[in-house]
Amino acid sequence: MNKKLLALLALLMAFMLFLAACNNEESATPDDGENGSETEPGTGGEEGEEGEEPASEELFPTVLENEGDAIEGGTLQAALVNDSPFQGIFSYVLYEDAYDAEIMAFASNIIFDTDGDFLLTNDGIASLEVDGEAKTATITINGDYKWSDGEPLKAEDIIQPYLIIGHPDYSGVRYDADFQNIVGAVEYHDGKADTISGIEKVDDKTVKITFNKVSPAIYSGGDGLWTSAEPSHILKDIPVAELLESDAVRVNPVTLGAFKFDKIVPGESVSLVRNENYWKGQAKLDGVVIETVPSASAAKAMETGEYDIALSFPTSAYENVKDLENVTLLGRQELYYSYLGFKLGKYNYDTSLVETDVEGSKMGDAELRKAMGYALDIEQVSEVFYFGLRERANSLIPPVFASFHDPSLEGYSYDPDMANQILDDAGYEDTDGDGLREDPNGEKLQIMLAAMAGDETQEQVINYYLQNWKEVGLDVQLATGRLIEFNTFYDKVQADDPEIDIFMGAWGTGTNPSPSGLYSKTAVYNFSRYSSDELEGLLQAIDSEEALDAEFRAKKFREWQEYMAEVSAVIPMQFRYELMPVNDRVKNWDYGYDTEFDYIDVELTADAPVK
Amino acid sequence: MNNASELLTISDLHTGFSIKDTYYNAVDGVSLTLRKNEILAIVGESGCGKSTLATSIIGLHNSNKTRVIGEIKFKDLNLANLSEDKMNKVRGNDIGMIFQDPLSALNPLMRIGDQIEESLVYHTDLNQEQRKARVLELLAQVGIPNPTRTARQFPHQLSGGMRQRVIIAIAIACKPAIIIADEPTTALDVTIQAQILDLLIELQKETGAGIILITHDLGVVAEVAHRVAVMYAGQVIEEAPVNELFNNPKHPYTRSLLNSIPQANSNAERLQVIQGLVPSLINLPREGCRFAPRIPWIPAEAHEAQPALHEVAPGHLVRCTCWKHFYFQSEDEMGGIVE
Amino acid sequence: MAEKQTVDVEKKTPAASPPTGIQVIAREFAKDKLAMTSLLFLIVLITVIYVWSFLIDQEQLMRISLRDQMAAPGEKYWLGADKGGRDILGQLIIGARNSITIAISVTLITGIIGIAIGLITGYFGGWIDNIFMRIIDFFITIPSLMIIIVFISIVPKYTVVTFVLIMSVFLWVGTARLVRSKALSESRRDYINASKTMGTSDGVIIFKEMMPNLSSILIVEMTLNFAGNVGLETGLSYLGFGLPPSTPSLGTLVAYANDPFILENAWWNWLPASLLILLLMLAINYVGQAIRRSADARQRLG
Amino acid sequence: MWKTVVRRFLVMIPQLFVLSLLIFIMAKFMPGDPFTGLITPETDPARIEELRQKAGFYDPWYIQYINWMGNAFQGDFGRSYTFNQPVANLIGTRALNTFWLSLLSVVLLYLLAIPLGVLAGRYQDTLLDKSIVFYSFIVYAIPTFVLGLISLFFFGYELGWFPTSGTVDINAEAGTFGYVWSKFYHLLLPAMVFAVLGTTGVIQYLRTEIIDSKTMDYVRTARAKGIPNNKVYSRHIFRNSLLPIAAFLGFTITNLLGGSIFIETIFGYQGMGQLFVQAINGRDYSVITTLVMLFGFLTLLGSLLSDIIMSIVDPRIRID
Repeated sequence: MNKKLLALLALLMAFMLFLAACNNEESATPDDGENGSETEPGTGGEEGEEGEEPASEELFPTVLENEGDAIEGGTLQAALVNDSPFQGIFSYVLYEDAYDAEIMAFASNIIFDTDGDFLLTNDGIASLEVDGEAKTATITINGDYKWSDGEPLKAEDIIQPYLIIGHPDYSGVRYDADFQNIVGAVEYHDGKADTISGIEKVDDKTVKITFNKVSPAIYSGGDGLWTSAEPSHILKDIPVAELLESDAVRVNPVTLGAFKFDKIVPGESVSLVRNENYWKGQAKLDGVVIETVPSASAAKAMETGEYDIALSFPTSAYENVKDLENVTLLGRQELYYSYLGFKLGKYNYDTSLVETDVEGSKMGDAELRKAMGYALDIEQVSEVFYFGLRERANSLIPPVFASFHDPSLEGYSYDPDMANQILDDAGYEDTDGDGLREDPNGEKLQIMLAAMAGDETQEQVINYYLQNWKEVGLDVQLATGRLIEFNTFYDKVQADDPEIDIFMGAWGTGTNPSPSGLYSKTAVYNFSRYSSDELEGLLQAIDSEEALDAEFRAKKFREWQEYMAEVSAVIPMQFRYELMPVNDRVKNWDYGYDTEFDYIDVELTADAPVK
Repeated sequence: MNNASELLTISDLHTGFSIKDTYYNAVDGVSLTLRKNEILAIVGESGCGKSTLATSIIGLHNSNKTRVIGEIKFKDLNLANLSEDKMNKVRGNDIGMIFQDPLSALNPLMRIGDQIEESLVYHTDLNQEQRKARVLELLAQVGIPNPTRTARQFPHQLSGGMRQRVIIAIAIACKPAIIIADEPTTALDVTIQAQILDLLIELQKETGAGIILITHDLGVVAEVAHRVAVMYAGQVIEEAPVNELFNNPKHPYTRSLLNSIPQANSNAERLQVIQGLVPSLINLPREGCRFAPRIPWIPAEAHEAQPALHEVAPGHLVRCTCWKHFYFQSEDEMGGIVE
Repeated sequence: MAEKQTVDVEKKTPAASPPTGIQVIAREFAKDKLAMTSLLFLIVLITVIYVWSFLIDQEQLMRISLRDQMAAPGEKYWLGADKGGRDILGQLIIGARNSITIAISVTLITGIIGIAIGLITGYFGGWIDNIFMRIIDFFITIPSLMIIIVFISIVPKYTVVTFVLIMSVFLWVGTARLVRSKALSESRRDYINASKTMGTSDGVIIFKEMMPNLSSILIVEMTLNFAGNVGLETGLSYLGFGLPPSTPSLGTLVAYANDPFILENAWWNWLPASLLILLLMLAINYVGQAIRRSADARQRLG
Repeated sequence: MWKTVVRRFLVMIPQLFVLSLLIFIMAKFMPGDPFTGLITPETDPARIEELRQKAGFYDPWYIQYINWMGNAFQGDFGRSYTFNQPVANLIGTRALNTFWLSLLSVVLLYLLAIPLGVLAGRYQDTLLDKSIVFYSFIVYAIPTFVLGLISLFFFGYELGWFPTSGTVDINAEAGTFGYVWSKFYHLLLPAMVFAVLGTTGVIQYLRTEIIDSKTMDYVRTARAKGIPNNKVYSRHIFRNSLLPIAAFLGFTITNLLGGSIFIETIFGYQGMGQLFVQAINGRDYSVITTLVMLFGFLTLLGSLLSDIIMSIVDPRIRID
């Protein structure tokens, strides 16, 4: 036995040495981005900003500047961090997989540029002119541009996406209420018309689209407007039903972007080369190779210089890359917020209307809801579990939407005393001495929380929140006794399962911040089932024609945020950051939303990634 | 009987097994001689050490856990301390072995022919064709009706008797000087038993080999053996030519054994047999007569302190002196005896 | 050869006084220090785990304590703390209790079903064998890991009990098949035929005569099954189909290593559980070997 | 023998049928559906309802099953909603990948485990044996993903000996030797990890079998023939001990298919195991059902293969 123990110990030692060796390389040099960064360091202080000015500080640089001399050409090695293969549908009208979108970004077919609020501008391939009264939009191609196969970009290419999405054989989610806003779309979809009557080719470079209504959302690519082009010279001959499987989508898609597709190994890697026909000029890189990398090894891959950049890098691996000397971390806030929702009614699927019943709901007391918000120690969770890559959210609009976000909102901050105070004042007292509060009628109060299952961290975080509530005397239990797997969660929440009193969800907002899809009276996704006339009014105002005036819209957005904060049917919890580790041989990378950055500017300063 | 006819001489052989780091002798001071043209039978109850004796001779014991002390003289070799390589030259070649259970003694996955041929490969210079021919010849010799077909068959396709014939063919393949047959007929039907014994006798006459026949079946002994050694608890307690032994058994144990054979002509009187079992190896008495515990009604003075083999007639050896005082208990006296 | 000679010795022993199975086993253990040590280790370990786990307030243990996040082993926590600042040692004890309970239950349930069915089909053969073989064939067609995963995602209340039951439904098949093939060849042996002619009842033959002869393969199978069940539970945790978080298990602890950061930097989170699994397996194996040897010896008794 | 093979194939049909029914019903019982995952503020719930309707998710399950089966008989296993591809296309390439991975793993597994098992059995109770047994248990106790990650980090990233993800180099031209080599090279590390992890069972069984075989009478016969010890092992003990291993070959292969889930995820290797987990999470019914049936079919094939191998190796068993 002794010999065996020794052998075992030896094995352990060897193993730990190996691990130690892995760590030594990264022995703490405080990273200040030796490559220099746009944001001055130090502004993102960690203390004393609770709730005051959240979500506006930049924690990470978004731009990587590199003083080194660039080499001629070179190939950028990109890791696409994903535990499953990408779908490989390289078409903006057909794709559903976010990873496909990451790849397509290098070879984009997008025709409009956007500004910091993700609103369309006229600086891209095409410009947009909206006529609110006539309810039309006119899209004009700004010059003589070519597809990567040399074919000129023409009006038909702008129209092509509409013909695909509206087609009866189209099987994706994009044929939606927005799309039906285009005049003639429904007839075309139902096969009653051969074409969409509201879309009209004015000349070779101009397309005019007529809508049933026009709202400011059109500038976010809403209302049915489509923001990318499809190569009609190739796609028009392929039946829509066969499009998904066609080579034009999966094998050799044609693009308008800085790069074009060269080779594709389905699901695992893509090689892109410089697009000679790119309208802005020639990319300095020869090409880009993108490979799928499992999340568990993403950090290691960056550390060992296997890749130059990592797309969709998991923030949970932050600790493994934050001190790397060969890698600079770029970061930006995601279009995302997580929230705590209170069930305040039901959805009537027959009338397609939310039926709010505040009085009859267990969570009907706004004071109770507020107290629950103050009781959560989200700050600590963000700091400890998410390394500061998440932060307490103050509103239901991510700060990225600079013009719409309301930074003055206080939101909730961790304040158990305040929570206790509120509960005491509202009559929630512990009458039977079990350490838990009863409701004002003296009845036992047990609140059932539905939360999505996730990784280990998620489980611990939820546990911690339950603890937080218990500390202020609230008995919150997990509905079903455990975290709920994603599909089941949405099944139950959407079906207004009586077992659920409160739930923790999250939304990725996309670039259109209009909240009506999530909070309007008709919205199925209005999971808290809260609706009021005032809320409806605000939501309608945000998307009204008057709101084509940016300032009016911004004002209504703020009013809406304040209203939501006051009602507290939904309490914002966290905003989060996303990261992009970039190898130090990369030059001129910009990860910001609001930039002039273009892939053609990216250069490399060495033949191989720095190790 | 001169020296030249002696094939194998075993002198004072001790074979011990290691249990908890102590060696216990399963064969304890056996001396025997096997001569040419002779069938020497070794009889005894199970566990008396006769099989161990056989495996000791041919060296099929585990060298790690077994200790063999003494001399097994064969030609100029002492088989008791021969190296594995040298032993392999003797096994199968000079000494053939026949095992008890023909059902399991053949490799189920190999053709009969190949199994016989194997020993030829290692012990003869015959080329492949010659070996094949020899295999057929052997099969014919052991009385297998269709050698060519049988050679191609697998063991499970043969009957027990046929398999035993095959095993005998393997044993005699290299015309060994000695054949050790360890209970060769125990597992067979009575009719087949007789056939196999006949075959053995016939073969022995043909080849002039010495045969050590290990058995517990005194009927078999009476039929084929020339000389008999009776073993008890690791020792030879009586050794005599076959007629002498059957007609004039001396040792109480031998007498008891012989009494256990029902005689067709005897009256249906109760057989006088000594009760009890062979003592286990670990509990074996190391001093004095090992049979003493089973005949407690014989006074202790009758036994020798260091029982030795005494020649009581030419070629007739008996261990201890207790036989002189031995009588069978009457039925009344029996009963209270355990072991 | 060692085996054979020991056997020859044993063969003589019982001739004097046939010892009971337990005596043989006891002697086997007395002879084999490693097996003895392993047995003692197992007994002590399991006792300690079960007794200790009684003393642990599980709710208190599973409390998140952010101050202690990833605390390295030290005075406060002998084995450090996990991401939520929860004591690893406590989790290890509770986890070991849960895992051992699961593994033992599953091993026993599947073992009993598998051995019984395997022996019966192998012994009787004929139509009984045919029917059971079709059933077994069908179960073997089922990719059990996959169906288990599907099952887990259906079961509304997923607890240790449901987990044990789900696993048991599928895992008896391998044992049954193995035992059957062995029993089939065993049933053709002489001693079985002999017993049959002597009028021994089938039940006695199957369980008293045949089973001991198969024990060597059975013990290997059960040892591997036990470890395999721990492994399966670990694997399911890794894939996200493990036990609920409030139920720590060796599997969930080892699955901490799933996070590369923990794998590299916080060995105390997952290594102790891995080592415990290893030690358990080694000990069970050595004990199993000793039992196997004693069973083997009896086998030669006839 | 061919008659048996054909008969066995016929027997498979009802088995697969029952299996498909079982898994189909179970899959339908899982909460959620492929479209649940598409929910974002930007998706239109009405459109999702429409798609569900179109996909037939509101039909009674037996209608769905009959439709599915009907199409399956014509080689159409439905559409994967999460991958937006016909299931047949989707599984095709991955099945091949998993097949190669399993094949190489099995080969490596036996190359590694058989010598170790034989040595352990032959030199039973020696230091060598004890180390091998110890090794086999260590390997068994190490969770797949720990060994997988460590070897990936060490051999793949630190030493750079092996590719770290994918199944083939993007620059390899299909059809060339380089392409085949690249495929093989990508397989090697995962297959080795796989093989190492699988050794325990084979070593244990082989070792036990050899120890048991050593005491067999026919081995004693062989030794009594004066055959050198090595030959006794190679000709008599070894072959006979391999029988149970051969009997479990088919089983081993299908087990590997199941175990591929972990390895494929860690090494970013596109195969069926990985696909299965995704399909479960995405509630991709058609993929789940097809995969389970495919695995079932492969298992049946594996057990048939086992039987055929056994009948070749063991003359006592003849299937006809």
